[in-house]
Amino acid sequence: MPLWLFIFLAALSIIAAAGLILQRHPVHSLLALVLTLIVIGILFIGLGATTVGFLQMIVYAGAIMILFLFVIWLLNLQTQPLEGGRLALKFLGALGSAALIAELLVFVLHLPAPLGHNQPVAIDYGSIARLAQGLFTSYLVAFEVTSILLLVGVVGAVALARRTTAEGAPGGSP
Amino acid sequence: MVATFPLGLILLFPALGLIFNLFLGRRVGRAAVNTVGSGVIGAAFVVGVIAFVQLLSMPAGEALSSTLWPWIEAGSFKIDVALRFDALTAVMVLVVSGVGTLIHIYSTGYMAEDEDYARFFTYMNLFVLSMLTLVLADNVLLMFVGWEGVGLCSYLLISFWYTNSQFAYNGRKAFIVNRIGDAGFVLGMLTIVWALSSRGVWTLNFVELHRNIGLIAPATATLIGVLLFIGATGKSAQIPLYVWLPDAMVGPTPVSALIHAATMVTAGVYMIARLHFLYEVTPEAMELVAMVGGVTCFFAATIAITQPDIKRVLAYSTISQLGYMFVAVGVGAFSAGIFHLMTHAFFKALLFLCAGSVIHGMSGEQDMNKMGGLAKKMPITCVTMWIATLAITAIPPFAGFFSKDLILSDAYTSGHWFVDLLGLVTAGLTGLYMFRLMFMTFHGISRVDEKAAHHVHESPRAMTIPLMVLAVLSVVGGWVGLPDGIAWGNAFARFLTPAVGIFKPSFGASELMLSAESVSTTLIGVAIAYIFYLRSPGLATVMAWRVKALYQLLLEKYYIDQIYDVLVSRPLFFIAQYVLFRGIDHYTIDGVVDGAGLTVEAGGETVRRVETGNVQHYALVYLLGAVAIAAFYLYRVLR
Amino acid sequence: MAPPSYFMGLSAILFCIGVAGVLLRRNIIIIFMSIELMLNAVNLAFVALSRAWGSVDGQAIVFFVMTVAAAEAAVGLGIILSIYRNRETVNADEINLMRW
Amino acid sequence: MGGYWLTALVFMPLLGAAFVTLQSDERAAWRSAFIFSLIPLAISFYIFAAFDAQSAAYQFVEHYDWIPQFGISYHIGVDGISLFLLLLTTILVSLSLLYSAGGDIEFRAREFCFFLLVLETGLLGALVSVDLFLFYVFWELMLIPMYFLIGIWGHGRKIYAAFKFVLYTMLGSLLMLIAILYLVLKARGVLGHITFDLPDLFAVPLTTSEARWLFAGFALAFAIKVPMWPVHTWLPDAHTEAPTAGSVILAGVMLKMGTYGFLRFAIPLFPDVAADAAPIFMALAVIGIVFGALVALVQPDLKRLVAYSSVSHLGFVVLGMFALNTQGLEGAVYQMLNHGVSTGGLFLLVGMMYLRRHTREIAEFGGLWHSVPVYAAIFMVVMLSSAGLPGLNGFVGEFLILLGAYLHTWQAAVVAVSGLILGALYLFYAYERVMFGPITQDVNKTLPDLSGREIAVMAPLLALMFLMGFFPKPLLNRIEPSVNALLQRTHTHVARIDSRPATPAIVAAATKAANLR
Amino acid sequence: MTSAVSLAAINFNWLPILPLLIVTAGALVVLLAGVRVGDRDSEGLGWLSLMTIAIAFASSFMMLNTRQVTFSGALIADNYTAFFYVVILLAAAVIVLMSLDYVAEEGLPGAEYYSLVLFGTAGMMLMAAAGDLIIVFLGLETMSISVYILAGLARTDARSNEASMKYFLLGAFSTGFLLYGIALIYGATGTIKLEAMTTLIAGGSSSPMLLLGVGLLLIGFGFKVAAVPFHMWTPDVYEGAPTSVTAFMAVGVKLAAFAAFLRVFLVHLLGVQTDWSIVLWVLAVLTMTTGNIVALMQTNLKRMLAYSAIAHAGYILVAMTAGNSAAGAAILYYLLGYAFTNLGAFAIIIALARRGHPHELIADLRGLATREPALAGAMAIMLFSLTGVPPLAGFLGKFFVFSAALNAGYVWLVVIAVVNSVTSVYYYLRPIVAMYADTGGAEVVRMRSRPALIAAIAIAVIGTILIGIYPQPYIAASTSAFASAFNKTPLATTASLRP
Repeated sequence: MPLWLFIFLAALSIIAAAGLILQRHPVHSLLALVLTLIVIGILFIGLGATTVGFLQMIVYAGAIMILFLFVIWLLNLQTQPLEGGRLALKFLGALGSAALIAELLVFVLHLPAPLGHNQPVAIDYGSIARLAQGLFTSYLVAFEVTSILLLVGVVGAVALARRTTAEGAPGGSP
Repeated sequence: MVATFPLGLILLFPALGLIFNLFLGRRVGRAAVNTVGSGVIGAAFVVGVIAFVQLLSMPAGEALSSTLWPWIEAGSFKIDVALRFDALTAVMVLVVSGVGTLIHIYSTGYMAEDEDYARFFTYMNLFVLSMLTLVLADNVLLMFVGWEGVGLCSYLLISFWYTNSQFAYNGRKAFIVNRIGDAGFVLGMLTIVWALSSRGVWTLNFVELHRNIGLIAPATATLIGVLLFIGATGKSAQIPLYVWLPDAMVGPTPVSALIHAATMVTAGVYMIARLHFLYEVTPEAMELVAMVGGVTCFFAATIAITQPDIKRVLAYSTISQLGYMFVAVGVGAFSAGIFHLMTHAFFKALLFLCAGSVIHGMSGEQDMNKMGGLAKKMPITCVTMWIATLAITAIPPFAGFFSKDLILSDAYTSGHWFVDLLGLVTAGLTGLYMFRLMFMTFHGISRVDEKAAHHVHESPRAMTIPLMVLAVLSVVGGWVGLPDGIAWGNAFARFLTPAVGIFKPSFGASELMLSAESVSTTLIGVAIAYIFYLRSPGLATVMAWRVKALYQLLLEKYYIDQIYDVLVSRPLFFIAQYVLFRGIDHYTIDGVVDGAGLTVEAGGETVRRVETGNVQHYALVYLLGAVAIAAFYLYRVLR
Repeated sequence: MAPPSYFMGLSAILFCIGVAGVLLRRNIIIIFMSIELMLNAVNLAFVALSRAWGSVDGQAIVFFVMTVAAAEAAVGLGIILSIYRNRETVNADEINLMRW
Repeated sequence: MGGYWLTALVFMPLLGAAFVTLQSDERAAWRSAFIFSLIPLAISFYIFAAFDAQSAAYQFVEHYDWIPQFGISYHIGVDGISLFLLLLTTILVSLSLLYSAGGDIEFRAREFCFFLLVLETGLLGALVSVDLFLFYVFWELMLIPMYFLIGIWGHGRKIYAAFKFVLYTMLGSLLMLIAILYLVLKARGVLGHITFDLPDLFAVPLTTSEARWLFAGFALAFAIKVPMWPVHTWLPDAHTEAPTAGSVILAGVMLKMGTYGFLRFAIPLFPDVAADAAPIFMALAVIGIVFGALVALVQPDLKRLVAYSSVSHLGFVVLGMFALNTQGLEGAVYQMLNHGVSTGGLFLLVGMMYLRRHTREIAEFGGLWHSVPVYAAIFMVVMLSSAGLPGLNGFVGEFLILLGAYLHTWQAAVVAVSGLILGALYLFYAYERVMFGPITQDVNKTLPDLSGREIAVMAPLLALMFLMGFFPKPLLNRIEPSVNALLQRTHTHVARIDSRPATPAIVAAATKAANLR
Repeated sequence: MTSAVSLAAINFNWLPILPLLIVTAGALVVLLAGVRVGDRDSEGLGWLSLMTIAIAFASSFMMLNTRQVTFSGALIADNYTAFFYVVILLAAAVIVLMSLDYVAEEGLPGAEYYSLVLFGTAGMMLMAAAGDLIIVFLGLETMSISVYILAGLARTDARSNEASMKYFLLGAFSTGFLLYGIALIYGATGTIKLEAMTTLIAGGSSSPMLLLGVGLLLIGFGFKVAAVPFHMWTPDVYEGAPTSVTAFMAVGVKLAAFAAFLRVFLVHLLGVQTDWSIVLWVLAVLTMTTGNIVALMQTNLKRMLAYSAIAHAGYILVAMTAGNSAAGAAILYYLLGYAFTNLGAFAIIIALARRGHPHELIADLRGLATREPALAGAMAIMLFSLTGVPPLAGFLGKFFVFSAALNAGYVWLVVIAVVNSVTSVYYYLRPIVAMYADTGGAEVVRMRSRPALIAAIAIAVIGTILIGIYPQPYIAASTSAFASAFNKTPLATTASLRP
């Protein structure tokens, strides 16, 4: 991906991310996050990880964020008053994050030699086939585990979110 | 060269009496206790006599001995429980058990009303047991057993009437003061072992010590002599540790007679005589002994002049007489010292018993200002006591004369001018205070208050018979040691010499002249006493007014007790309470300990506050930790 | 062509923005969103690195991270719901029954 | 001499403890506990009888692997130093049980017996352990029951006292654990195999600084247990608040663990350091002697007084130990026993009076002799034994210690002798205020004298006082070989005393004394 | 590049996954069975899961004394894995035992509860067996998410909600850091397979990126093992969660976290030891000290045990700092004892509780010794073991840990640790004082009626004592376990617990 495009996308994602933590209405924050995720998805594609990039946009920016939206509406959260107080926390928090940025940048901007520049890759790099091959050979166990993980997630969601009064059987399993 | 003899028997009898009275005394009743209590001592006396006879039948210098059982064994240091019976021991055993027997008999009368008689005889038997152990021991350590034992008994008997706090206090005072002396004694023993062990000899046995005395460096010997003498000053009430003896008089009078006059207090003298070989190699220590003895002798006599309490007078006179004995052993006249020890045992015991009889008759009154003219009321007591007085004031031919005279002449001929002078002056003072005592008690107008007066009475047989026996002894007791050249001369000295060595005068002098001056000084004292206390009793008080300060000083015993109190005991308690206990223990050490605990708790309390319950604070702390770690790695990378 | 380090830098920045969000916002949901942002930042790093190494491992990992994120989202939102039911609030400050 | 005698000795009380918990009612609990405490007593007497007085080696040895991977073995044995402490333990435990059953412990008797017996196992185990790890296990094991004894059946600030006791001791012993570990690891480097066996560890060469640190580690733990001045302040609290039986065991046996530890581990493991450090320890010891005695003098509480007297007495023991010569060491061992007997007796007597009057304030008493003569008489004897009166047990120990100390450093002995005076002072002072004088309070007029049970408890102790006073030889002879073996290790062995160059210091002092006329 | 992949390359192997499959299957069965079962009578589900665990337990022994890297490096089957499978399953079993009537009593949804316990267990086992960082990550997530939910299962209880919320948010937060660390390590080495990684960094030349990656990984694990300053969640979550879940966290989570932590750092990242041992030194000191001094002040038993758990993590970190094979074995042993002891302690807290009255305060223990001597005795034993009093498991654990650290020359670290354990005596004794020297306090449901709970406590007590007085086999086990991971050989040959 050309440098100017990267710079543009990077700027966009950063601004959007900033929006996430600066917006006062939760929905606005959410939208900002969605934007960030989409931009990141584009960056993935730019890096040749096509499949993952689209997954990012569909699954993440799509499905997961909608879940958030539902919850926000469910709780009927409105614009919150400007958050005052907690100066110590704010100050130290900002300071800490800034320090962390500084430190991380020092490390990641000087990558070891082999990572100096992107490797040339095969044409199907990032294709579903390549990804699937990886997932079903060297990441077989991991892949299976994720199924358990999702199951746990469902069970948890149901167990926690169902009406307190309702006793007995939990909701269905996949 | 020793022959064996069941010396254990001498100890066995008192021990049996002790056990009997201790466990059965309260059940079997008074008569049994009396008989057993005095009987066992008598038995011991008999055994002693048998041993004595056997000793006489043996060539001079030999001794009876018997080893009972091995006692302490640690490495090369070995001590047996063993007894030895030589001339010196013989004298002591006979005096102790003999006088002891008489006093026990006397006690049966004296304690007739006291319901605690069993305890009394238990203690008395225990005392005789310890005293005999002291004199029979063949090594210093076993001697120390008796040494402390008699101290204990004196404590028990002084505070015999324990319900009186004052008496209890005096008892403790006696024991503690003795302990101070004993500490010196212990150090003395340790020094002996130290000195000899470095030469490969491990012993505290008298004979062994005598044999190896040459191995001890003179300086060390001096140290030993001084340390042991400290023990003696405690036990035998010499300066500076005499203070307990006058207070000891609160015990029953037989106790004062037996323990605080006749036997126990002479232990110090015996010890030095026993270790004469040690003292002979250290003139410095001898010097010290003689000096202390002389000064004490004079010092105590001066106090005795003013005391109103009949027993206190006798107590100070005892201290004074003990001074004489130390003068004797101090100048090297060991046999003379022991000689005076013996005669003193007779007449001082007699004096006390008479005093006791007086007090008994006066139903407990001891203040001479409330007596007077008792002669006709209690004749036997009066007569016997006069004999004792003449004996102690060294009027020939009474017992005291020969012994005291010998001491003075030996002090003189050994070149101790000053000590001799003190002795002489004291002889005068002795005459003064003794005759004062007699006059105030038995003669002149009676100051006895009315209700006490009519039941003043002579004491019962059990008490008077011992008086008479002792009176006889007070007369003839001295004749075993006549000046050389007269009749059999000084048989006593000849008998003792192998045990305590012979006295070597540095120059000769006329016995007669010396005796003359001592007798004359005594008579001066007697005369003064006559004038002040018999012819014109008012004069004494007048004099007292004239030299009020001096009189007060003497009456208050030079304020020594008060001084000790301020200098020693008060600071001790203060330091213990406020510096050591409160200051160091409580505040400093525990302060640190508890303080540490509190600090930790405080720390916990503060750290705990970080846990605010707000999840974002937790995240913050997490972040800071991460930043710190990242920073550390950054540092490592950049370095 | 932008070198991997640029992407890494971007991911670092986004990550820290997410961290900042976690610390600065009171609303639990937004805090949670910020965490999602952190995860995505990491995803970016993975993709960039995998491209740099020319292997697919990174992509696979991103796939797994997404599933994890999904599961967490489900559970997390469930937790937030039940909290809201009990306490009528999603304000982090007000949820401090237990402390010290 | 094989057999499982020691194992039986050590674990029989534990068995008893288990058995006691099964008892239904309290009387049965007392009875069974007492009977079970008699078995080890019998065994210890058998061991005493079968003990070979000539040999310094461990006897009745048992040696099995326990944790072989770590070179830890179940290695137990008894020698002249531990022999009599075993006897003392078994005797005192039985007596404490006998006494406590007589009303001193009113509630939860079952647990009381349980903890007391567990404690006995801990004590006996620590005494017979030859393996350092095993020793440490038992050493810590005895903390717990004692903690409960103080915490449950104590008086006053019992919790504070119990905590102080445990924390103090734990600090010391855990640092000792480090020292042990370090030593063992060092040994592995030298011997090639790892072992906690004491005899093996003797062979480990250490640099001076290492040895110093390790010795310090051991010494601190033991010094706290002894307790030496200035780490003694847990003792008065623990003693005062503990129930009578607790105080008896604490004073009678547990404090000896400290001095025993010195003799068994600290000194033989680091002989050179011990020899160098001797002056320091002697100094601390004499400070303890004088300090303890003086503070005891001003205690208003009878039990606290006895507690401080322990500080003073244990000072003597330490003094003797670090004299590092036959006399001193034998005296020290002997004095351990004396202190166990006499102080144990004193605590029992104080407890008996507490049972009658529910106070220990000296001021509350006075003139007791009149109402309880037997009690007073027994108290007198015990007191004299504690004050070291010649003829009783105390004197033998104290004299040997003083002798040893004098031969090593005469100044130390000179100061320590003052302990004799002060010891008599605080004891007689207290006795005078309690027993003599007029009876000030009416309650004291009608106190019941000692019961048969109480006399039965005291009688054996009194007998011991006289026997040990008159016939110390059979004990000293059994102690001597082990002591000499110990001295062989501290390169300053017997020869050093028997032919020692005269110290110039003392001669100088002597001449000075000579010139004081 | 689209060649068919041979299963041989994957090295498909039943050994490590069989127990996993069993547990997971069991979880599903429980879940389905739960459809018919109401919350009040969930005990049957409990027995069901107990059976599952038993079978898995048995099957775990199959992989003893083999060493196979399976599923193309995803899972490793060796004694190490076996050891942790066994211990984790044991812990799970005890937790199920103590839950049986607790869950019913508290009205927790049984189906979810037991299935999640099993899922969580599966996650833990994954962490123990993990051969690459992704499995570590996924296992950790499976475990964590299950525990988030479990913590919040008492939906009506505000504290429970709060606990789960805090744990969840911070957990997710920390996941970010862990992932970032994995990313950087991947970047630095180009692989996430531990074996490959080892050989790659064996050169010792550690790039900055690797360093930071290791650092962040350390933070991630630090959070799970509750190392200061990443411990802040522990007290609140332990206090708020249902007690049985707290036990699950205190034991299971800790075991799993350390299983992965050790394998990753002490075995595979040993090449860069110098880079992390210093950090660990500091963390260890902070963790011990904070845990202990804050625990002094606690009045709530569960919270106090939380801080004690932190402190114990500190002791383990002491050994990790030493970083030699002896340390590894020592830690395994320590964890074994720790597991039993804490299980016992929490089981006893459960025994105290009755519906509506948690009885979690130290004050509630007052006079327990007179009401329930056996229970009090058990509690006392647990606390003494935690204190490190011989001859209990806790003591030997400490002993080995300290000796390992000493052996590596960390004398001062050990001294600090020792001073800490002295401090800990103070708060461990306070409940004992309450039980034995005080009176009053909470009434307890008669133990007779609760055999399962008694069994749980009995197992814990026996374990604590047995491991203490007859440690030999357990030492052998932990030694060979760690050795097999360390030397990558089937049997314990060279390395051993011996310092």
